[in-house]
Amino acid sequence: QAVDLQFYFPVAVGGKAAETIQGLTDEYAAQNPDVTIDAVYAGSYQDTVAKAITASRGGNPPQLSVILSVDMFTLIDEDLIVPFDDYLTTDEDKKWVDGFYPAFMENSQTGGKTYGIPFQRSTPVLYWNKEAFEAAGLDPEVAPATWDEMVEFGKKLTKKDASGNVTQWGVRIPSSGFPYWLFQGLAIENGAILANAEGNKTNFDDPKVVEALQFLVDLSTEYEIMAPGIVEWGATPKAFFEGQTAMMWTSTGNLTNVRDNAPFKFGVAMLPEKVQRGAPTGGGNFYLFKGASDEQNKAAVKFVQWITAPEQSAKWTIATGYVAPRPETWETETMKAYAADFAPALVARDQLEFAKAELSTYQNQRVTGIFNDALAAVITGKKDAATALKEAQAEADKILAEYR
Amino acid sequence: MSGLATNLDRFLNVFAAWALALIWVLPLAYAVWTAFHPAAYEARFELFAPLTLENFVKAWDAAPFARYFLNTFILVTMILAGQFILCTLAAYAFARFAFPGRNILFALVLLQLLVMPDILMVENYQTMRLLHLVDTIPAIALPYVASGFGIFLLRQTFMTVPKELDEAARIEGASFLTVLWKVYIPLAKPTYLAYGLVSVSHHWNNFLWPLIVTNSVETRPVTVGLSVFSAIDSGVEWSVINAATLMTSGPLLLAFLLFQRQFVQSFMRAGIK
Amino acid sequence: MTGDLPPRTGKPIQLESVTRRWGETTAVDGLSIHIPEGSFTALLGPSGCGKSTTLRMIAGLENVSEGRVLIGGEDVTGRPSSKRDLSMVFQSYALFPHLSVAENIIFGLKVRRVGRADRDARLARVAGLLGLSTLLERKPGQLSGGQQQRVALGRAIIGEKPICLMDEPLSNLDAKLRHEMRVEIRALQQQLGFTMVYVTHDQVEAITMADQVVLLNEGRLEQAAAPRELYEKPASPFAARFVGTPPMNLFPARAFGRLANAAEHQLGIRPEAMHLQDGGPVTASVRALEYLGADILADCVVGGTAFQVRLPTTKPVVPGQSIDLGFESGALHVFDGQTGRRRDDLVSEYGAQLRS
Amino acid sequence: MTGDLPPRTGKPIQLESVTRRWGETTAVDGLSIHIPEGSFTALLGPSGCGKSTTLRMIAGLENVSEGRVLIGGEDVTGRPSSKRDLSMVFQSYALFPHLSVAENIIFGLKVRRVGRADRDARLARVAGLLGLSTLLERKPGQLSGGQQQRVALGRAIIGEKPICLMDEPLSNLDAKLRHEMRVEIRALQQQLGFTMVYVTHDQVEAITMADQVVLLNEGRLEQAAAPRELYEKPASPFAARFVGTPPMNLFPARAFGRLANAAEHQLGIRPEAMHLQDGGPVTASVRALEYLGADILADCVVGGTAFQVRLPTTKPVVPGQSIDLGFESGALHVFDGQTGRRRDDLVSEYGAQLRS
Amino acid sequence: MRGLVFRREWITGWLLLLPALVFLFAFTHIPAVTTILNSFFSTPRGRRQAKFIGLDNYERMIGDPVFWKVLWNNLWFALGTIPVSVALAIVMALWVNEKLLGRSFVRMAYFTPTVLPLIAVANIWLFFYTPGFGLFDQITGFLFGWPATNYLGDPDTALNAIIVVTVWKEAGFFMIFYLAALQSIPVNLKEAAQIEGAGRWTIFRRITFPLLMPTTLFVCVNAVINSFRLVDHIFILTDGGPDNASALLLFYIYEVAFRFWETAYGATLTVALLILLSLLAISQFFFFDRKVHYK
Ligand SMILES: Nc1ncnc2c1ncn2[C@@H]1O[C@H](COP(=O)(O)OP(=O)(O)OP(=O)(O)O)[C@@H](O)[C@H]1O
Ligand SMILES: Nc1ncnc2c1ncn2[C@@H]1O[C@H](COP(=O)(O)OP(=O)(O)OP(=O)(O)O)[C@@H](O)[C@H]1O
Ligand SMILES: [Mg+2]
Ligand SMILES: [Mg+2]
Repeated sequence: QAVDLQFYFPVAVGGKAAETIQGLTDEYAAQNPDVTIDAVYAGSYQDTVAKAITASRGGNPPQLSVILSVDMFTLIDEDLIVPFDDYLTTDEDKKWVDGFYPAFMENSQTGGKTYGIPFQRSTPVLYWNKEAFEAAGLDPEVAPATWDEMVEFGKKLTKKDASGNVTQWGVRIPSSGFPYWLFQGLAIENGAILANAEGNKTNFDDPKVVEALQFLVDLSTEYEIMAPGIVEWGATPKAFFEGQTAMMWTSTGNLTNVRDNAPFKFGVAMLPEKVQRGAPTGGGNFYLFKGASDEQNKAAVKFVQWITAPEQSAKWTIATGYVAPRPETWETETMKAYAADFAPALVARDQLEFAKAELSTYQNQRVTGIFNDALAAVITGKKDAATALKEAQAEADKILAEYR
Repeated sequence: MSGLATNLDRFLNVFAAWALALIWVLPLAYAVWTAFHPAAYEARFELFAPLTLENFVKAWDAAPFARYFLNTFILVTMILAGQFILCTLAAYAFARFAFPGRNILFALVLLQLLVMPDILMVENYQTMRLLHLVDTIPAIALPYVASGFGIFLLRQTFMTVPKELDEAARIEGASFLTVLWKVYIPLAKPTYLAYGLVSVSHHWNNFLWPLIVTNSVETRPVTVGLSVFSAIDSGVEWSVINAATLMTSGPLLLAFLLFQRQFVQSFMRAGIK
Repeated sequence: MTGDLPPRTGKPIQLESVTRRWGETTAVDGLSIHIPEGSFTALLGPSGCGKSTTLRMIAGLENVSEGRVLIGGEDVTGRPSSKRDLSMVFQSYALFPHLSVAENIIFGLKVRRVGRADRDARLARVAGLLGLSTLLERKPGQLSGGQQQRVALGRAIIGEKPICLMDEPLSNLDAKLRHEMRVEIRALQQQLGFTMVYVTHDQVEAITMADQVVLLNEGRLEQAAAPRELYEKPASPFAARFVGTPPMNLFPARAFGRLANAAEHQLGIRPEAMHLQDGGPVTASVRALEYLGADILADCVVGGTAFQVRLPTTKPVVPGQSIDLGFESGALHVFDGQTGRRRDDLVSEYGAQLRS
Repeated sequence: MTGDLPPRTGKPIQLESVTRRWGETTAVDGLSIHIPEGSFTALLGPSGCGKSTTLRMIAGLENVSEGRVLIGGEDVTGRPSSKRDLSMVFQSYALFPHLSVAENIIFGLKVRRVGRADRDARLARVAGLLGLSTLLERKPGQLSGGQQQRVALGRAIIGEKPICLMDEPLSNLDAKLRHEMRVEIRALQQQLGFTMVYVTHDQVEAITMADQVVLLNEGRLEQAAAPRELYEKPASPFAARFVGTPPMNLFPARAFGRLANAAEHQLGIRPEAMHLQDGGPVTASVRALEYLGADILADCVVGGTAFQVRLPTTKPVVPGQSIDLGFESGALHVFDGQTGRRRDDLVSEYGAQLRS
Repeated sequence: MRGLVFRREWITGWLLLLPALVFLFAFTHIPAVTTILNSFFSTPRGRRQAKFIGLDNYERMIGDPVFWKVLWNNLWFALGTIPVSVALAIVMALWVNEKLLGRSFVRMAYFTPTVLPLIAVANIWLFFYTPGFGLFDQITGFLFGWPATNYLGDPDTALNAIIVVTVWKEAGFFMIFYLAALQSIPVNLKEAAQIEGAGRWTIFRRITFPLLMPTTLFVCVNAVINSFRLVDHIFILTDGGPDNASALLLFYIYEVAFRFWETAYGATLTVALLILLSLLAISQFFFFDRKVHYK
């Protein structure tokens, strides 16, 4: 008798992803006649959480779902998920857990338990327009390695027309929707950690954070190398293609898009450093949902192990541009060939060494919401960095107090 | 003299109407532009930019759209039929019958206009599960079949139907349902058309509730397929999104082009002094 | 016109002190009338006197504020129109704008699921009768006023109901067509035997068609009588002046020199009842003349009271002329000065005095 | 009624072979008429003959398919109604349902920004004239049919425009009110001197009020003449039968024994032009009698042709009786058998032969 | 006797309403009551059950600066969208109801907002608003040489940018109902007014507009409600930012309920929204319904 599994997955990088997941599950089902997997496309990350929670409350939870890694605390708080540990009993299993990049696991474990298995994970990187660099008299093969270099390059790259209107900005760090993510890159580079591993304490008012935020604002106001105000995330690649900006910070999830559409030669680099290199991770993990039978859970874990195994993971990475979460994947022939053909793909992997957990706490969306608002207020010049962050910290404290 | 003034007046009107129309059609025009050109021309409007159908191919391949179209078609038909029947009956009651509690009940209907269905998603999901309807097309449809909007709209229309016509039909021995069927509904035809188009458009484009209450290809509407393109992690790819939008809205545009003439019917209200 | 149905006989209608009020307006005020089955009753009265309202109450379209309506002996006061089995021509026509002429006419037949063949046959007959045969496919909006009115008429007569109510059904037709229609309607009514209640402002219509004329005034019954009686024995000065064109001449009795000492009664003589008669009892001076085609209407004055006489064109008179007029003794009407009621007992007395 | 404005004189109206078609229907067909300024012209004709359409074309509400419309000498064919400076009573009233009676009546004054005081004064006068004074606050839906019609009338006359078009403005009024209104309208028209085009199906109205009667038939002009001429010298059998109630009797000349060899002409005599005359030229048998109040209408037959005679009630006849009838020689009309045109040249000849 | 008849009419009325009411109750009113009840409880989270906390949620709402901010935003939004979109809707309907050159095209143009899904359209507007290469900047840059403008990224313009999109959407939507309603105005009333010398504007003001009142009432009630309900495009265009400058009440409710999963507080905000809308819309209806001329 076959075990039925229902598996929700979001898509955040376009049509190919859905197809690939569907293909992979079909392949698995074909190989394992004792399991039927119903892979259900569940919209964006937001939609997926909504669907999962609604279904769970309606008494009809899925057995497995890919959801943002940062929602781990929320899901625990809602009592919707169970840790993987109960089903990872053998040594082999434990080794398997340790086989993921530690940066990704930071958002997947808490209280000594593993709640999430990294799957469609990403990290932000810096893209640069080699032709623009050349035109500005810079070495087209060298990306800025530090904040200062970024500013320096940026000044050279910022072009104005006769009437003083900027036609090309130096850099573009989008700040719409979820500004905390890219900002976190700056913060980490400045040596700050935004939240603790227990997810019940934030450090928004850390002077290093304030300093990082001030730098972000200065990019527009003082150095005038970035467009002022909130910079739209969705339009950023297009702005890059259109020559509106010579450098941009955005997710590795854009790699395929940029490769296909940039009408010029471009480079990909790690984010520049201040006191250290650094970047947040991002993206989604597998979660096991409550309410399933033991058999279902076991089958689900087996499926997760299969789909994150090197061969499958390689396919997935190549199709979507997500960073393969296990080093061993990069050792496969397929990945090697891919990397040889498209070197930029390796940058994200290499950056993982310096990457830190994405901001994640209990009541995560609310806390990051507060933080986002503070960032927006500072970026748009409505508040100064120190006050805004102090207020945000106070609010976050109020919310998180009950989880300590 | 006056002829000139009239002509100027007419000219200004036509001019303004067209100016507004051009602004209004801009998003659609942009969608068409991007959908038929390679992505590089998303923000560059050159007359001789190369044309391509690739965006449509890409969009069509991203999801089982054929099936989704069928589902959507079944869905909107179901909703529309339900709405027409339920709203017509209720609106008729409100417009032409006096009964105790009428105002309170009407207030309850108006209340439905205020309540956002999405807010009630969790409760409605539970109801659907109780009814064993999760992952079926009726589950998407049911919460919408009794529409406060429709009842309100039809009530307003029915109220303007001349009472004499109602009376004449009743004299001829027509029961109240016959009167409804033979007098009110035909006279409200433009309103039904308007409501039909609006309702179909709305449910054709509804997304969140269908996404949540259905799981399988056999039940999901086109919007679910469409949503694949509103990806967050990568930037907005206007050419593909717009191709997909045009593809999914195509039938609606077509339906509108077919029906729009019906909006203007000039027979109304002759035959009564 | 009966089709395959057996001819149905009409039903009597009885109004028992029926009243209809809107706020302060009383449109119909304690009206009691009896309309015998199979009779043709005309409702007559000045504009706004409550004719349509009465009809609508019989039809069940208007709530009755007080009183009862009986049809065929049954109290139908609260019964909906659709259950009263009658047909009606609305003063405003009330044609269905979305239906063609044919569909408008057969509306009721369709409602009652009369068979197609029967329906078509009846439609053809009615349309022929009303001169609508070539217009059957048109919508009401594409018809002239008179054509619309005929459609309304067609809709009412095709059903062959036991009761038929008509509210000024011929008002927009030309004289010729009107005459034809009158004859047809009357023939139909007599042939099928239905009860007809017919509102009209045209006295010729009322008088030539009706078995009974009900005269209303400000919502109250003025007189209900056979047409000839109404014309010959009006019950009140109002009835006397309302019926007959030009209206009956009313004189205060004292206007005549010979009656200088009479009581405060009113004397009435119809313009057509007077004729030139040398040495006749009434000597009047002509003021103005109105040409009517076959006759001349002369405005005259006697004892300070203006009145009219219809004279043949053959004997010309001129304004300013003094003429002597005579009348048959039966043509004199006397009304009580106080109550306004008819005083037939005084007629011969006054007649004699005048002639003396 | 003129208020503070100086009385304006009317404007002449000229239709030049005006045609109006809807698809296959031709409502008005090459109509040319001249309506002199300040005149009162009545449009007469059977139902559906194009009266309203003609009026609406003058008003600019209907497109002219062919031909020209001139008002005051200017070609206004393409000019919108609002620029034609005229007023109109619609056959369907077209009252604004959301406005009170008062607002309906003064609508045009408000549009033209007539001062408040003037407006109120005029309203009071018009309302008084039409008997609407107590109804000014009502909505049209709360009025009887005749009251609605009076409101429509009020709206048209209050403006004192140089041209006034009325489409059966009195059809829903009772005889008395109708008569009063006729007098008032005519007085107003003469006093203010505006040009009136008046559609009516009531011949008495047309004849008593109009300076000129335009008779239409199936969209074409049948005759345009002064009322008396129309009555006394109808140009065609159609005109002869259409004007006058009951219509003129038409006989094939050969119906009379004495004219057995005559050409195929038609002879016409009006029912009221015949009288009982022992040994008179026409011997007929009485078929039926219709009581009309002042007269009796006798259906008779001669030589296989049915006809009617109006007889006084004073000399009773009974059905079946044979009567001798006579007529004045001027009362005979002769129409050409082929063209239908009037043949006055033959009247004395036929008259003599009949009497011989 | 008469009582019996009245009762028959009552029963007919109720029976006609029954099917609709069953659905309304099942899928709106009963869940809505649950929502109201939820607002008196704490949000249940995992192992912690919901507990009755009385008016605590309401107190929290009163003290929540974001709530007040979005409320003000919403009022401003309502003021900015309702009059403009209703007025435009009428004008558009009048235009396409006339004999106008290329009427079919114009009508279709006005109809596009209804046909295109708001989410997709929001992406298009996103492009229009994009600084630099966006359509508006291209146009203003080309015509007037203006510098790039960050319409969506500036708290001072973000809400207005949203208002523009909403007006675009709403006017086209309401136009359809006006167009339908225009069909039921008898032509002869317009003719009568014309005869009286009334020009277009007077005819509109004194005849057409009053006779459109039933539809205007409908449209206005819906416009008020929509000004609190239309938030789909905000998710794409600004996501409520910057710093809640373009967040509306319902957007905030979505955030609280479906992002923060604070269902109880979300319910509280919903109750506030319902009360506000009832006051604005339902009372508006009952107040004006008596004044509208229907027939
Ligand atoms: N919209 C239309 N489409 C087609 N035919 C029409 C239309 N309007 C009027 N007609 C026809 O044109 C002819 C003339 O109509 P019109 O209204 O002028 O008649 P009328 O003389 O006023 O008649 P009545 O005395 O009955 O009012 C009629 O036969 C009518 O059926
Ligand atoms: N809805 C109403 N509200 C108030 N008064 C009304 C209403 N309907 C009719 N009336 C009044 O009731 C009276 C009688 O109206 P009704 O229609 O019965 O008159 P009518 O005799 O048919 O007159 P007409 O010959 O003019 O048609 C009129 O004075 C009218 O103004
Ligand atoms: Mg009446
Ligand atoms: Mg007419």
